[in-house]
Amino acid sequence: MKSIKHHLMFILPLLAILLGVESFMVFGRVTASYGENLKKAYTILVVTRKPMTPEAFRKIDNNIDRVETIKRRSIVEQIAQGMSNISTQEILKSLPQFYTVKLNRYLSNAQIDVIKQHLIRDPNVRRVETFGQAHNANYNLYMLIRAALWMFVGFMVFTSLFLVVKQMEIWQLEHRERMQVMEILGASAMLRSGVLFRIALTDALIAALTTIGVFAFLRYGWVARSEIDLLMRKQDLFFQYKDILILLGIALVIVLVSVVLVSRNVKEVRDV
Amino acid sequence: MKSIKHHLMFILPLLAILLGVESFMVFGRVTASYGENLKKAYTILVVTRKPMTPEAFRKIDNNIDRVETIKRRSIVEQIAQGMSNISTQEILKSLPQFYTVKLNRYLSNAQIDVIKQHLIRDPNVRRVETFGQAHNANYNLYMLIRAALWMFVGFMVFTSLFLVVKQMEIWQLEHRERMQVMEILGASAMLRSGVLFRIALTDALIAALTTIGVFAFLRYGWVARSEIDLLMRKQDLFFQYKDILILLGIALVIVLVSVVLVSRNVKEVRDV
Amino acid sequence: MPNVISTNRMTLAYDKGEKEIIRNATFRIKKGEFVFITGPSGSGKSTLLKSFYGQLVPKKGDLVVGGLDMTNVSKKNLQKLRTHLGIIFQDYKLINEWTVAKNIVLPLIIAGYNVDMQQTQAQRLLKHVKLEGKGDMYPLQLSGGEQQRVGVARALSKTPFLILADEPTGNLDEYSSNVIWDLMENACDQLGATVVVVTHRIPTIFNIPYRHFIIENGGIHEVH
Amino acid sequence: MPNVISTNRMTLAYDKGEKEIIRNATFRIKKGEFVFITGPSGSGKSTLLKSFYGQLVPKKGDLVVGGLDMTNVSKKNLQKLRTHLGIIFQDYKLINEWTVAKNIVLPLIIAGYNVDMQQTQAQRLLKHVKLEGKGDMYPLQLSGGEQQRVGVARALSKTPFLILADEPTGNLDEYSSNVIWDLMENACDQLGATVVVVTHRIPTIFNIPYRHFIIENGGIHEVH
Ligand SMILES: Nc1ncnc2c1ncn2[C@@H]1O[C@H](COP(=O)(O)OP(=O)(O)OP(=O)(O)O)[C@@H](O)[C@H]1O
Ligand SMILES: Nc1ncnc2c1ncn2[C@@H]1O[C@H](COP(=O)(O)OP(=O)(O)OP(=O)(O)O)[C@@H](O)[C@H]1O
Ligand SMILES: [Mg+2]
Ligand SMILES: [Mg+2]
Repeated sequence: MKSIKHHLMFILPLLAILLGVESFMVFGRVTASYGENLKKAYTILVVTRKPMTPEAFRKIDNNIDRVETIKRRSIVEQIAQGMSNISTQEILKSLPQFYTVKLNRYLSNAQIDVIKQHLIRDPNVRRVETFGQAHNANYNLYMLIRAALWMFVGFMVFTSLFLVVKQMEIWQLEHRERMQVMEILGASAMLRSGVLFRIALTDALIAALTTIGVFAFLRYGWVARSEIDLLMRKQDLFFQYKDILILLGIALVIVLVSVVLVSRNVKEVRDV
Repeated sequence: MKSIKHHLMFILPLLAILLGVESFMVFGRVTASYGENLKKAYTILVVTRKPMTPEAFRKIDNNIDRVETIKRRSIVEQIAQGMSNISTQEILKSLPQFYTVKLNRYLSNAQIDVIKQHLIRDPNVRRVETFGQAHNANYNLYMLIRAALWMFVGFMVFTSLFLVVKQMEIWQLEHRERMQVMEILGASAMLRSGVLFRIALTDALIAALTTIGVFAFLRYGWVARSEIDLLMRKQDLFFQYKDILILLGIALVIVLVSVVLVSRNVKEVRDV
Repeated sequence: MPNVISTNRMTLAYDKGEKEIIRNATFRIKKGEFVFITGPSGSGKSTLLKSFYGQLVPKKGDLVVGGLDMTNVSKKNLQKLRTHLGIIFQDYKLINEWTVAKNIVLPLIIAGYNVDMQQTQAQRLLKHVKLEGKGDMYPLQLSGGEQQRVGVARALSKTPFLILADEPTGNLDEYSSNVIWDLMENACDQLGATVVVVTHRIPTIFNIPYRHFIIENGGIHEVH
Repeated sequence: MPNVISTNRMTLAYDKGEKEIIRNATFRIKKGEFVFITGPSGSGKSTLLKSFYGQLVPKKGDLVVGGLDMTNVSKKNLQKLRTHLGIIFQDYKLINEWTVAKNIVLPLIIAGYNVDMQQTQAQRLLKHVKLEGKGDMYPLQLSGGEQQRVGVARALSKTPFLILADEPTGNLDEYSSNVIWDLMENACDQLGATVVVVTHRIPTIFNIPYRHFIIENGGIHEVH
């Protein structure tokens, strides 16, 4: 009973750390993938007097990626339908050229305004539409998510560090007497902290495996049934095999550092 | 020196908890405010044969909030400019009615589709445009933020709990001897844990004030200079006066519970 | 003289072992008496003292200490009783994070005496147990015998009505032992305290009358 | 016979205090000798033993124990030396979370003996110090004298070449004390160990020759 409690007391904080790490990785991947989507979805509408080539656009601003010509015929036909006495052809002739322009990076509103100015300065360009409102909201949200992510990381690092420090303090207090007695009777450092190493290693393994289990379940169970389409489309972001190595690695490093520090610290107390 | 270290060892985890709590509150407020913005910004475009009143729309679906008529004249004038032989009036007559419809809640794509179906079933409605693409991305992002928020809360609660438990374990180990001796010599529970109470209360105060300071700085310093317009517009979300009470309250509760538990636990060890 | 301690067919045992350490003990110790308790190692001398200060509740029989029925005493009363006892523990039970001086005046701290009185009393007691100048050291910086004397000084710091001493001279040389015995004699003779001392060696020179109990095989009998 | 311990003008002091506990001590202890050390409380007896097992490095002078120069010994050699010592501490230094039996065989655990040998040896030693049947208890469930005997048993468990005993009978009655003295005599006489014992009371009946050092005011002199 008491030994189970002891194990839990170390497994749970380790779990907290590892769950935090994995959450962070998942969250990072999802945000990155979302940023990619936003970039792809964003377009600037440009109206020009005469037809223009994509190269001509790119020369105006090098953030411009792809340029597509909007088929004007279908728009015009709709309008023409309602008016009996004009032909589609006639309207088409008087209409300017429409282009949708895609960017190669995800930019802030201010940066997009710069591009807009560049485009407008060209004498051939009649009008530039940047969908500022919608874009701005998206961009803000994106930045907010990233800010939250970093806040989360900061908090995680902070608390994790403390959990480890606390666990070390506890070990030190609990094992000080034993370690001092063993040292004075000639036990090697390895033997003195042997118990700690054993407890710590098994606990690290248990914590890492549990975390892996939780996220594997999230990926194959929860995400698949979740309502959030973005997540459903990006299941693979949720758990990747390389995460197993990262988590095991982190758990081991934490454990080894803790145990070594504890046994060194205890040793320094000379007068028992 | 040693006493400063001792204080820090309790102040820092408390700080972690309080920073977490405040971050959570701020994050929650910002998300809520963002959801509000999204709701306000989202519109459905409806094209009808004959003019319709807002009440008529609301009868079709009760998620509909406000309805605005789009001024068609300016659109038509632009087209007419390019065509010499038709008058604006003529086009206007043949054009249908355009309305932008606002919703009273922020809904998922599927839910919006239902509204669209409701609208289309009306014989007067010719066409309904829902801007699914852009909306879907926004909605997903919103849901993602909320999921992240809950993950964050979960992690925070988990680690905070552990930090407190760890601190209690440490106190118990450090003060067990002293408390047992004092009990056996007839000291009251209050006197035995008096030191702990004093340490804990000052530390709680320091931690709470630091957290308040950090967020007050964020609000008046960092946010004001940040690039994230959403945050700049919503500075007041970042730190509110009621937070001071909440943070102080949480710090005190944690501290009191810890100390009481420690002194109770130590007391239970009978045979010293 | 009234009884300070009186037992009636008292049996003592620890929770988990069924073994009865003390069986059916019946005796009385009157106010102002000096009692030596001897017996082999592990016979139950410390256990008997534990029952006197309420650390161990008798399994059977009666035990009254300072007018309190120890088989059924409230927490509050037990606390109050303990503040009037002077206990010297076999393992000293000093608080290692506190200075020697602070350890000595712990009973005064518990009783709420002011700092001035604490300091005066600390200096006086340090002199009594021949530890002048060691008040600012910590227990772990003292020798075994010095720690033991700190324990003695603490027990005497608030002129208790009942002194319970468990081997107070176990780690002391003859000179230091005699210093302690003098203090005990004085506490009993001059200050009127009742004194119960567990020891393996009754001092050869002892200047006041005393009683002598022997614990053996769970029984207590008095040597006359 | 070779020297097991030899000092030359050795001075001992603790880090922080400038006070020199032992000054300019020069003496030799040969293999197989039995040495009693006495002296007032706080005179430096435990401190002297600490220097023998490398817990305190001499401030000045030389100290050689078992062929090792203790003023300049490597960690590895010190560790090795300690596994061949049998130390009985004044405050026992038992591991309270371990059973009595496990405490007794700690030196065997450190030396890597197998569990069978540990158990056999534990039973044998428990019998020697009259603690049969208490192997599964924990130190805090024992009486003071019983704990002390556990400390003695631990020191004897790996037949050390040098036994350093700090008041091994301080908490024991006469009968138990004699049991311990017999064990010590036997270790020296039969097993050829060198024995250094700090005590406040040299046993009245002692069957083998011994030397007697007295520590007083920082000096060590031998009584002839
Ligand atoms: N906490 C405990 N739990 C169980 N048994 C205990 C406990 N404390 C003591 N005992 C047992 O009670 C018996 C008497 O112990 P006690 O400490 O009273 O002996 P003592 O007469 O004081 O001996 P000594 O002279 O060695 O101090 C011992 O056999 C011991 O094993
Ligand atoms: N860790 C320490 N730091 C500073 N001073 C110490 C320390 N340990 C012991 N001393 C001092 O050294 C002196 C000698 O202590 P030591 O323990 O050697 O005495 P001792 O002869 O064993 O006495 P006793 O018979 O009481 O055990 C004491 O005055 C003590 O205050
Ligand atoms: Mg005892
Ligand atoms: Mg000593």
